[in-house]
Amino acid sequence: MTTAAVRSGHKPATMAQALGRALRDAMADDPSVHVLGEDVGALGGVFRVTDGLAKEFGEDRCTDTPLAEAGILGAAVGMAMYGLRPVVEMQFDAFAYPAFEQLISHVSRMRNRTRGAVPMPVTVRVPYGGGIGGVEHHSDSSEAYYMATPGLHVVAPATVADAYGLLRAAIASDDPVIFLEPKRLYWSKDHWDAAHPETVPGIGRAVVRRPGSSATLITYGPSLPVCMEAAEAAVAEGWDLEVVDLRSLVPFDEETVCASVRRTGRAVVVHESAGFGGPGGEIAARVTERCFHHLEAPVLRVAGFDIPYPPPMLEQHHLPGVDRVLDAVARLQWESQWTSAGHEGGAR
Amino acid sequence: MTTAAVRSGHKPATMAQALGRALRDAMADDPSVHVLGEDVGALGGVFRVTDGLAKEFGEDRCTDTPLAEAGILGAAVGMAMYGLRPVVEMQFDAFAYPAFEQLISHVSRMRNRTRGAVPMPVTVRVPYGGGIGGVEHHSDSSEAYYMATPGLHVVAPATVADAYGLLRAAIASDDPVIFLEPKRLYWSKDHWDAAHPETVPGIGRAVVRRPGSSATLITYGPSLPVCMEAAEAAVAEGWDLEVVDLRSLVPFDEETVCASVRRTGRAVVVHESAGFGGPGGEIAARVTERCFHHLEAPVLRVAGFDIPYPPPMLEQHHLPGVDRVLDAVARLQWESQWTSAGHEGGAR
Amino acid sequence: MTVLEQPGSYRPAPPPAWQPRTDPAPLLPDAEPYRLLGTDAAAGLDPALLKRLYGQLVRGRRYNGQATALTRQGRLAVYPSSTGQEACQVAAGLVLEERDWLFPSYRDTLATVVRGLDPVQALTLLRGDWHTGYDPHEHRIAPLCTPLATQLPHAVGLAHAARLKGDDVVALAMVGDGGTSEGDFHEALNFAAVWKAPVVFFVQNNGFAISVPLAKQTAAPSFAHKAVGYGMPGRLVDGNDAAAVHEVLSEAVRRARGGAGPTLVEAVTYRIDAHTNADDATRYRADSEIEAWRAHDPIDLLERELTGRKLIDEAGMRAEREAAERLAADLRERMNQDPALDPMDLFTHVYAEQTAQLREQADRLRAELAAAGESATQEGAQR
Amino acid sequence: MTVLEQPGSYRPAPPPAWQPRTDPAPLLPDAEPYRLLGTDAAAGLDPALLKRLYGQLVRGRRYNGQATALTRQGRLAVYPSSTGQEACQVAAGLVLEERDWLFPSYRDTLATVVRGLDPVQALTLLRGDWHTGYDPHEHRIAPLCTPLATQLPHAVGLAHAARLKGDDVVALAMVGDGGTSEGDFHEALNFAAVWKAPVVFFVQNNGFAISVPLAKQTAAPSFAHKAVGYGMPGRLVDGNDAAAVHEVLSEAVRRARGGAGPTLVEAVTYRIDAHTNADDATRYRADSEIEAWRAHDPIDLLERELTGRKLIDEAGMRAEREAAERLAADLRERMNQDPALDPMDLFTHVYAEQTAQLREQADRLRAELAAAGESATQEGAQR
Ligand SMILES: Cc1ncc(C[n+]2csc(CCOP(=O)(O)OP(=O)(O)O)c2C)c(N)n1
Ligand SMILES: Cc1ncc(C[n+]2csc(CCOP(=O)(O)OP(=O)(O)O)c2C)c(N)n1
Ligand SMILES: [Mg+2]
Ligand SMILES: [Mg+2]
Repeated sequence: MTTAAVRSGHKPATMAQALGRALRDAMADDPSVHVLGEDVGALGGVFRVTDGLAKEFGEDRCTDTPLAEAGILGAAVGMAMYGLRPVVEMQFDAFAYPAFEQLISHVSRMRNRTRGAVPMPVTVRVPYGGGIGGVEHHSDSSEAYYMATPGLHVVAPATVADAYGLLRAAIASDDPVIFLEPKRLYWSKDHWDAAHPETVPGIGRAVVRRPGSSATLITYGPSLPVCMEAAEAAVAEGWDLEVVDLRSLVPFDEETVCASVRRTGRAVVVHESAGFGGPGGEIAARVTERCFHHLEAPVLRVAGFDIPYPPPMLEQHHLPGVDRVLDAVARLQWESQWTSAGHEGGAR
Repeated sequence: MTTAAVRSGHKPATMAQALGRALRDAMADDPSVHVLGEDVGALGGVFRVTDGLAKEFGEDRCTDTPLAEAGILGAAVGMAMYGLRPVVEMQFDAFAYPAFEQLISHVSRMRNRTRGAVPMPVTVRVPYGGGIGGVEHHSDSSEAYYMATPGLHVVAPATVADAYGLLRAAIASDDPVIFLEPKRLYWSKDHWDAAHPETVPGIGRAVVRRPGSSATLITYGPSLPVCMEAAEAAVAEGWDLEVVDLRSLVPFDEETVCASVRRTGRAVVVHESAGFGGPGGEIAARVTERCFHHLEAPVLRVAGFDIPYPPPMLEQHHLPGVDRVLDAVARLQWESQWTSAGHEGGAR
Repeated sequence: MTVLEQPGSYRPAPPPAWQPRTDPAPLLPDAEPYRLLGTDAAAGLDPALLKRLYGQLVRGRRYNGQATALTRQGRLAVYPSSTGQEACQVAAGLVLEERDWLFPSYRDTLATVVRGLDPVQALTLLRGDWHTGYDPHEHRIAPLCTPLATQLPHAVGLAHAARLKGDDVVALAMVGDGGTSEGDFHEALNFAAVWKAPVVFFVQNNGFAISVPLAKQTAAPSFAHKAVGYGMPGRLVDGNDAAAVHEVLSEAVRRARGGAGPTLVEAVTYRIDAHTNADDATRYRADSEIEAWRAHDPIDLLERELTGRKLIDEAGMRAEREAAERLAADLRERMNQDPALDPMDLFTHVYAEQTAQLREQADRLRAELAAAGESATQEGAQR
Repeated sequence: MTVLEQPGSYRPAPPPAWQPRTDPAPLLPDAEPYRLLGTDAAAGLDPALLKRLYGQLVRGRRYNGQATALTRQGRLAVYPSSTGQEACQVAAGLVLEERDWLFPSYRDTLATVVRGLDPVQALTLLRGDWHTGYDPHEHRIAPLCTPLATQLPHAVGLAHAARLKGDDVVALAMVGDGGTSEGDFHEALNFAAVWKAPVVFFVQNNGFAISVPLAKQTAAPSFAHKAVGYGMPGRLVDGNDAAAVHEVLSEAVRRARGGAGPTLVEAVTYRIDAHTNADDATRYRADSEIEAWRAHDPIDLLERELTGRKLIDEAGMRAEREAAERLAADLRERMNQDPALDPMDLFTHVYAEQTAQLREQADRLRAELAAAGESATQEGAQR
C-alpha cells in the first residue's frame, strides 16, 4: 500500500505505515526534522517505515549513514546541539547496544549537565521485541535498560493510531525519546483516521483499553493484544478484566494505573522482556507501594523467562501468551484466604 | 601498606588491598587467570587494586591494554574461548558502557548460544557508585543494566572479607560475573584473616548482618554501612532492625531475604542507584509476591533520585543516608491501620 | 622480553632528536587489486590447488542456490547468500590449518562448510532451531556472528591467548565492507597490531551493506588502506579471483604464524543476490550493475584458466557439477526433516549451574507442556 | 546534487575496468612533525601573531599552575593539567572564528579560556558545583567531555548540521592519544569523511594515557597516519611549536571552511605534570624523560624566536608575566569563594517539563532541607 492510500484514511493502515506517515508529516511540518540510520534511504528501512522519505525530502533529510550506531547517535547529538531534531532508526533492538554510551552518557544527560542550555530533542526508534521468527540478536526486549536511565522518555505504542500519535509527540518533544516499535505489530492493521491524529494524547498517559472490575492487566506494546485476548477469554471464567495500556514507560502514568488497581484490587503486569530486573518489577513495586491497602493479592508478573532470547523455533515457549496470563489471574487469591493468613503468618 | 603486610593478616586491610590480594592469589593458583585493562600494569590501576601484579606475574599476565573498553572485553571473550580466565578492569562504571554490546550480545549469551560448548569465565570488575566526590561520569550505579541481562552474575561486596572471598569466587566461576566494587568502600578497613577466606560462601548467598525483629533492611554494596548505622540509630526509636546484605544481585538469594521478611513482616530496600527501574523494584516486587501474607506494610524503597548523578558538591543530597532510611522505616505502618483499610479500600 | 614488548613501535623521543619513524610507504597497499587468473603469473600456480578451488567453487555456488531454495520452502528462516563471493568463501575455508580458528560473520556459512562443517550444522542458526549449530571447539569455528564486527576482537583475544600459551594458532576473522565502519573493527585492529597477534582480518567488500553502497560507507581509497593507521600491512585483492584470494590470504596467515603480526586483506567482490531472501535489491541497485559483475564471475574466471590450460575437460567439469548436486540433494533431504526440539533446552545452558530461579521457571514450563500434552492426548482419544 | 553526494569516493566499478582510485600518496602525512620556530620559515611569520601566542602561552602556564594549586587548597576536586601542552591549547583556542565550535576534552580547559570562557566557568566541572559551568551556545564550546572520544561524533554531527543549513561553521574537536583507540574516534572520522563535514580532528599526543605509553596504544607510524584509512589528509606537527600548531590548525580550518572536508592533525607534545593531581607519575615514567622534554618547552621555543628576532625585550616579557599573575590572582580570589549551590537544582533540568515523579522527589528533598534548616535554627537559638 502506498503512502497516498494511507493518507486517504479510507483503508486500514499497518502500524509500519502509520509510523512512516508520522515521520513524513513531521518532516513536512518542521524542516529541522532529519531522519538518519542504516538503510533508511532508498530501501526505506528494513521494515519499510521510512519508505519514500528520501525521495520526498532528499537524502540530506533522510540519510543512509555509515554502519555504526554510536556514530549515528553521536552525530545526532551534534545535530541536536545545532538545532535540528534528529530521528534515529536503530535497525534492531540489539543493534542499539553499540550506541549505549552515547545514549547514557550524553543523550540522557545533556540537558541536565548544561542546566537546560542544550536540550536533546532526539528520537531513537527501536524496532523491538520478538515473535517474528527472527534469528539470534533480532528479538531483544531492551526497555529495562532505557527505563533505568534518568533523562530519557520511553514510549511503546501498541495500536496503529498510537503509533502515529506518539511518534509525532516524540519528535515534537524537546527531550530524548526512546521509541520502541513492537516488531510483531508492524503489520497489524487498523482503520484509523489520519485526519484526526489528535485523539492520541501526549507522552506519559496510559489508557484503559478495556474496562473491567475483577482485576487489572497492566501492559504495553507487543503484549497488549495478548492481554486483550486474555480478557476476552476470561469472561468465560467469570472474570471481568480491565486492561491498562501504559503507552509510556517513562514518564510512568501512576495515576491511571493506580486508579484502576484501587478499583479492582488485583493486578497482573504482563510484558515480553525477561521478568527479573524487567519493567514489571518497578511497576509491581510502585503499584504495591501506592495501593497496598486496596490489594487483595500481590501484584503478579507474567514475563519472558530469565534467559537469553531463544531461537525462533522455540520462541513461542518463551513469549507470555494468553494461557500464562490467565494462569496468573487465577492465582490472584480469589478466595481471599490471605485475610486470615496475612495476620497469622505475620505473627512474631 | 604493602601486600606482604596484608598477607600477614595482623593489620587491618582496606577493601582495595583485599581485592588486590584476591587477584594475586587467584593468579598464583591458576596460570590461566589474566588481568587486563587500562592502567592495570605499572600504575596498579587508578584505585591501586592491581598494584604489584604486573611486577609479580609479568606484563603478559597483567596487561595494560589500549584505551578501548569494547576491545578489552571483546579480547577477553576470545581469551576465554581459548581457555583463559580473563579478569577485566573497567576504570569507572560509566566507562563500561562502551563495552555494553560485547557484554550483552556475547559475554552473557556465549554459553547459551553454544549449548554449553563455550563457557565465559570472565570477571568484569567495575568500580561503581558515588560518594567519593568524583566529577561527572565517575559515580554511576549501573547494576540495573546488568541485572536485566540474563546470563550474567552480578556481585557487590560490602565488606573487606567479602571483597576477597567473592572476587575469588567470581574468578573461579565458569560464568561471567559483573563484580561491582563500591568506590567509597575501597578505603574501608577491617581486621580480616587472609588465612581463612573460606568463611565467605560462594556467589548467590545473602547474609544477615544484623539480626532484628521489627523490620528488614535489604541492601548491598555501598549502602550496607548506611543501613547498619540506621539500624543502630533505630534502637533509640524502639525499632530492632534486621539488616540483610544481598552480596549478589544475581543469583538473587530469595530464601534468605524472604525468611527475614516473613519473620519481621516489614521491609525497606536501600540502594544508591536511581529508584525508578532500579534493583529495588525487582526486589520489592519479588518479596511481595512471595511474602504477601506476612507483610504488615508495603515493601518500601530508599534509593537515589531519578536523576543523572549530580556533581560532587551536591551528591550528599542524592545519596540515601541514615535519615532517609529511618524515615522509610517510620512509614512502615506501625499502627497497622491497614488491617481495616485494606478491606474497606478494596470495597467494590 | 615479554610478548607484549614491541620493538619499533610508536615511541617518539623528545625533540629535537625525533626517533626515526617506520617508513609508511611499504605499508601502503597496491592501488589495484591483486589478480592472478588470466595473468602471466597464473602459469606458476599449482594445478592441484586450482582444481581443488574449482571443485569447491562449483559446490559453493550450488550450496548457495540450495540454501536460498530452502528459504522459499520455509525450511530456513532466512539466508544471506554468498553467491558471487564464493572465491572469498572458499579461500577463507581452505587457507587455515586444522588448529587455526575461523571467525565468520552471518554471511559466511559457506566458508565454514568448506572448512569441514556439516552444512546442516552451519545452517542451524538460519533454520532457527538453535543459535549455534555446532561445537565451536570441534572445528575451531567461532559462532556465526550477527552483531557486525563484534567477532573481530574475539579473534584478536583468541589469537593473543594462543600466542601467550606458545601455541601455533592463527585466527582468520571475516567482516563485510559495512562492518568496517563499526567501532569494534577499529578496536580489534588496533589491539591486534599493538599485541602483534596472529590474526588475519579479511574484509569481503561486496559493494553493499544491505542497501548502502560503498560511497556512503567510506571515503578511503580502499579498505586495505585502513591498515596504514594501525601499522599493519594492507592487501587489496580481486575477490572473484580464487587463486589470488587464496594466495594473499595464505601469505597473511604465514606472516601471522611467523610472528610478524596481523594483516588486513580486502577482497573486492560483489553480492549477486539480494542481501537475504527477505531483501528487495531492486530498490537500491540497477540490474545492469549485476550483469557487469556476472561477467567477472569467480567460477568463470577459474574455469577459463583451467580449460585454457587444459587442466580440466568437459567430463571433469561435469563431475564437479554432479558432486555439487549430490551435496545439494543431501542438504535438501536433511533440511526437510524437522529438527528435534526440546523446549526445556531454554533453561539448560544459561548458567553452568542452574539457578533456583530458572529451576522454578523450567518447572513451570514443564508443567505447561505436560498439561498441553495431556489435553492433546485427550483430544486425540476423543476423536 | 545533495550535500551527501561524494564525487570521487570509493565506488569500484566491476572489473576488469577498475575505477581509478584516489592516489593515496598525497594523503600520507610527513614522516617528521612540522616545525616553524627555529627554522628559516619562521622569518616569514607575523610578529603580532607570535607575540599574541607568547602572551597566551605565558598566561596559560600560569593558569595551569594556579589551577593545580587550587586542588591542593581543596578548591578544585581534580585538575588535569596541560602544562607543557600550552602551545596546543593556545592554538586550538585561537584558530576558530566566533561562529565556529570547539569540542574540548576534560584536559582542555585552557583552550576554552583562550577562546574567551571565564576560567571560573571553565573550572566548574572540576570544582564540582555543576557539570558544565557555562552555556555551550554562548561561546560555542561544547561541554568539557569526560567519556573519551565521545565528543568527536558530536562535532561531526554539529558541523554536518551547520553545513546542511548553509552556515559557515567549522568544528574543532580535541582528543588525546589514548582517546584515538576508542571506537568513537573511528566512527567520527569515518562519518566526517563520508559526509565531508567541516571538522578538524586535533589529537594532542602527549605521550601517555594516564600511565599507558604510546607503544601500548598504537603500532601506527603516527596518529596522523590514521587519516589515510578515512580518505582525509593527516598532518603531523610539533605540538610544542605554537607557530607550527597554529599554522597547521589554521590550514585545516580553512580547508574545512572551503568545503574540502575534515583533516586529522596530530600534535606531538608531552604532559609535563602527572595525569591529574591525584596521579603518581613516578610509577610509570622516569624523571629524565620529563627533563628532556622540558628542554623543548613551548614557551622557551617561542621566547627564543622572539628575543632572537628582537620582537620582545625583558620589559615586554615581564609585562606578560605580570598579566599572567593578575589572571591567576583573579582566579584564585574568585575560586576561593564558595559557589552558591541550590540542592533543588538536582531536579530542575532533568526534563523540559518536570515529571510528577520528580516533583514528588523534589518535594521530599525540599521538606528535608526545611527540616534540617529548622533544626539548625533551633540549635542556633538554643546556644
Ligand atoms: C551492530 C549491527 N548493526 C546492524 C546490523 C544489521 N545488519 C545486518 S547485515 C547489515 C549489513 C552488513 O553489511 P556488510 O558488513 O557489508 O556485510 P554483507 O551483508 O555485505 O556481507 C546490517 C546493517 C547488525 N547485524 N549488527
Ligand atoms: C571511555 C573512557 N574510558 C576510560 C576513561 C578513564 N580515563 C580518563 S583520562 C584517561 C586517559 C586519557 O588519555 P589520553 O586520551 O591520551 O588523554 P590525556 O589524558 O593524555 O590528555 C582514561 C583512561 C574515560 N574517561 N573514558
Ligand atoms: Mg557488504
Ligand atoms: Mg595522552
